[in-house]
Amino acid sequence: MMRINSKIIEKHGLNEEEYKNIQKLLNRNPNLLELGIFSAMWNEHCSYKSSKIHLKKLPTKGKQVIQGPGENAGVIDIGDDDAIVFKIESHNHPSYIEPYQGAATGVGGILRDVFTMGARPIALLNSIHFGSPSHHKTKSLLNGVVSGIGGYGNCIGIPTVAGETKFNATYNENILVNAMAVGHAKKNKIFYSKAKGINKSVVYVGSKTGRDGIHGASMASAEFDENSEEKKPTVQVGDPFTEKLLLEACLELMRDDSIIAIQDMGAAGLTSSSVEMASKGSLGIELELDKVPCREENMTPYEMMLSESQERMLIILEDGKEDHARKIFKKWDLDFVVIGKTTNSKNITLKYNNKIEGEIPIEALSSKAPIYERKWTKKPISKNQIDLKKLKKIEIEDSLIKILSSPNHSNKNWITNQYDQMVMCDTAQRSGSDAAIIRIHNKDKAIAVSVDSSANYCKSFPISGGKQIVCENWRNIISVGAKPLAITNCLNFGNPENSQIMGEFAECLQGISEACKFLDYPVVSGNVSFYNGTNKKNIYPTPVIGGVGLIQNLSNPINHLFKKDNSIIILVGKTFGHLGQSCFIKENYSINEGNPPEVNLKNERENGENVLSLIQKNLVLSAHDVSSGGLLVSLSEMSIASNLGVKIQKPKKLTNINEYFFGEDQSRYLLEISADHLTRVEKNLKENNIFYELIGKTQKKYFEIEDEMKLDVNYLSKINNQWYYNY
Amino acid sequence: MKFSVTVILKKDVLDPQGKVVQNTLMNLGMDNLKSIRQGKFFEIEIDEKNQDIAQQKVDEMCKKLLVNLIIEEYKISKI
Amino acid sequence: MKFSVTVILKKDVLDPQGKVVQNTLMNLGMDNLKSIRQGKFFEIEIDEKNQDIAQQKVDEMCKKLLVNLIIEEYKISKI
Amino acid sequence: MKSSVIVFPGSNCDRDIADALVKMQFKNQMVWHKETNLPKSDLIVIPGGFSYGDYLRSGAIAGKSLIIDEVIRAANAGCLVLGICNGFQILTETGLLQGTLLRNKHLKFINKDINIKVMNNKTKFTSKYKINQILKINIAHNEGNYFTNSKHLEEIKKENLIAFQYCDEKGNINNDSNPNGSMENIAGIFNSKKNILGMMPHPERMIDKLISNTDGVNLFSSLLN
Ligand SMILES: Nc1ncnc2c1ncn2[C@@H]1O[C@H](COP(=O)(O)OP(=O)(O)O)[C@@H](O)[C@H]1O
Ligand SMILES: [Mg+2]
Repeated sequence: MMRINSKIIEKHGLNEEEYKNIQKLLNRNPNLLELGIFSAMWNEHCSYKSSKIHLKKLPTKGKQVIQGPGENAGVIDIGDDDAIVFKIESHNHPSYIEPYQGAATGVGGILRDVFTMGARPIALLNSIHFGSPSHHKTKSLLNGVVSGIGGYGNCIGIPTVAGETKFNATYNENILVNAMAVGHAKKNKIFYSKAKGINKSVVYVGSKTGRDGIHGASMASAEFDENSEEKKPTVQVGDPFTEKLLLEACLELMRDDSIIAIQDMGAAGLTSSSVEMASKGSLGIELELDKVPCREENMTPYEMMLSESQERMLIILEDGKEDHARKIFKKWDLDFVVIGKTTNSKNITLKYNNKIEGEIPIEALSSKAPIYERKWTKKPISKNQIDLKKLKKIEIEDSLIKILSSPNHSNKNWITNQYDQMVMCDTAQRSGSDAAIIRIHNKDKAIAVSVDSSANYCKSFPISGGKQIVCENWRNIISVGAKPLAITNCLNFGNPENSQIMGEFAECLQGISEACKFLDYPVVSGNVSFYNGTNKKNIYPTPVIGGVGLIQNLSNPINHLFKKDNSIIILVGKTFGHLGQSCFIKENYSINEGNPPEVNLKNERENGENVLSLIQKNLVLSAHDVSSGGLLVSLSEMSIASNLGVKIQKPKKLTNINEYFFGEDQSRYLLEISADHLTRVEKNLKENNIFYELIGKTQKKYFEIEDEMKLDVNYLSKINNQWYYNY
Repeated sequence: MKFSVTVILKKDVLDPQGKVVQNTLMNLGMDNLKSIRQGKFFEIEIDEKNQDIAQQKVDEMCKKLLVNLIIEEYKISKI
Repeated sequence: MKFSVTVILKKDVLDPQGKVVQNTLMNLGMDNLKSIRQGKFFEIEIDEKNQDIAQQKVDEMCKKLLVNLIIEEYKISKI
Repeated sequence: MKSSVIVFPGSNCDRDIADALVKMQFKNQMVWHKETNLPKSDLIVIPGGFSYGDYLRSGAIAGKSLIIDEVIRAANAGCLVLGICNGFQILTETGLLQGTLLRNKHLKFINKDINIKVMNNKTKFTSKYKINQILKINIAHNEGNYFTNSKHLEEIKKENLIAFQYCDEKGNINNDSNPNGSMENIAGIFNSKKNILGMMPHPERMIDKLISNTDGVNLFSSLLN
């Protein structure tokens, strides 16, 4: 047997102290298989060792919450017997290596998290961040990721309905690919991963196990195993067709009461799935590895336990249900093998050819895994104030065109046209609006979904940034007439061992937490991705928020398309003209300093609730939140989408017109109101002390600011649509 | 000068295509089929008299576009 | 016994893939590229000692499934 | 009117089409691909999706499934058969319809609402539409680029077997209004007896105003006639 030395330990991503800890927990030296298992369970991805203490601060409870963080996905109540199951997850590093497969398997993985819980997936979303468009890798990464996301979702037949796509040089060496899945389940038919009972069959279903994604670990074995060819980690390839079979087979088995616990094999495959189920049930588990269906010859227990082959699940069955379950998986042409049983030993016991190859107390891998309170530093408030007078003057029209034609603000149709958005026939609002709307099948109600992030804001002042993304997400949900219910979050950060990065993490979380608490918008699931970046160059902190809201009655879905000319345009919320970290400043002057806009949570809540109530009373023709780019960009998005123009008055009081039209003050909405509803709308807003302005009217053909600019909407549209085609 | 290029997934990389095709052929009664792997094939004609240079050009095309070196391997032959 | 099968679109069938690949390669500066056609490649292993029978089996696979005879043509070689 | 929807393991528009049929008052049944008996039906629908992952050629493997022999038999006996998207691809693989569907000209999956023109309304599938009526219908495919040999093309033109052609909002049929490179902008064709229709656009996605529009409704109501 191979001896464990410091080199092997290091290759397994464990430090000396952690190794000593392992020896103590085992009361002996681990063998290579055991070391591999520790390395998988104790790494950041599975153990959350750097983030755990901070994550505890997030609000996770609420009337609407059925299951918060800790399971495969979060579950919320949407009334009647319906529940929504959702989660977001990152697949950043694999996507940088192989964009198509990395993104595809990211989608596959998050889908499994959702259907493991008994939900039929009904929508997919994604948040993708790339380096500067001029970076030599960006174009092929972009194309690969987009077709990978589409390739998987289209084939399995779940609509990809919303997302965000951003470009920033901070991601040159480390792109972000976050995928979110949303499913629908019956409230009393949710499945969990907690094992119960002794001597129950542990069943392996799905694809066969290959040598996919066995990381640093296998390199170690290559070096020390003299008769082995060099074994590099193998890229995981997604197989959406098999996932479709697995999805249908699992949902079929879930119709009755055969399943005690179920867990998908995600990162650290068989290891984490078996340990997690046992750990939650305070049980032991015994696996006979010779029974694991393998794709390659001569796979070792080590490889089987650490393989990250896709499209696999582990199920613990009630007594006597094996044949019934086997029949279902056979119908769908999937492997089904009883590979072990639950025990009362509280150990994970791994046998191969009747010999025990490894045995570890479950506790050592779960509750006794390391937790770190890493050092972190606060981010100071920037003292730099932007003085517009000192900057080169720029025409408002030129700024608008510059922003609308920029990669970040250009229309993303060329992406969303590659995603099947309509399959399942419940997509009432496709990509392009603030949030997508998905009807609950055969019902009148619907959910709204959106993902959002603002890395620039989070970088410059993480607390404000954290608050802002939650609020922006909440606004997007409200803008389509839905009541925001809960969020999931994907926390993409740099190296947590760096105290500044850890500070960004802690402070972003503080902001997220404050906003979620104030808005009663709890976090029900999420994912942390650290170590994004290379050679001491970390990415901007990029937490991504995925929100879900409820539309009780979908008789009159609303979006950001102007509906007719001559309606009144109302701007809800106060405009101060905050340009720090704005798109205006970045696109025109490439200035990176300055603070992001601050959010007043009280205004946020009141403005949002009032807008929602106006929408619910059918007083609003169209709605759009004001976000990146400010008022003028939001207005032009409404115009472009509907091919209707506007006539806007210049601000009466504010000193600088650029501040007024491009400022990124928060908590604002644009509403299109029919003239005959105006009195009612104004009365409603006044009664509730909501600040608003009447800023102009819709008109045919021209996008116009009185005495300042007048452009043909077709021209704006062309400007907004051309970036990718010229790229 | 004409070349053929065959591209195939590296060993150990999952081949979902080959898998489905293999099952189907088995179901169609081809029971002595041991294994089938699916890949890509290119027939390339190039305006270049010197075989070395031509082959080098083809190799460049493979590396730049035709082959995904992370998961595939390829073979060039003159035809 | 191992065979390779190459499948390619017949000459008179539009080859959208080949066309895009060709344009892309041209844009990448491969200007002496005269033509490129993309097809499929299969590596088939079969449990059969007699080469004639084996080859016949492979041919049957092609006709039954691997090749769409209306638009594609194929070639089998022993490897 | 009795309909059967054939379900392959990777079909993913099977539920959508079944819902549409039921909504339109068909008596519908789902038929699993491993069945060898087809229930008596007036209409057989092969739905969209990725029947077997479609890694080899779209529809190739489905064309070899057990139930397909029954579908062919029924079709030859005059039963109405509708293939949508992947269903169209499967029909060409089985030979029930001629020609084939190649990769889209830009090699990208396309999902969007496009316009098609009704080219023949004297069939059981299209009688409720007006001739030259322009419909807005969703497409979602990777391989919808219809190709056939010139002899067959002449034939379908002469015999009026082109069901739909891609066009723009005003009805112009040209390169700009061709989303995938199909010959003659063909979006759907009939067999010579006109009891089989294969089409790339998804009529089942266009039967509900809340979700899209109702341009697909008349295809189903034509069939009910
Ligand atoms: N990768 C993507 N996948 C799906 N939809 C996307 C993607 N990128 C952008 N979109 C869509 O484009 C629209 C504009 O995005 P964005 O500007 O981020 O919206 P917002 O500011 O309202 O959050 C949204 O409807 C979004 O869903
Ligand atoms: Mg928005």
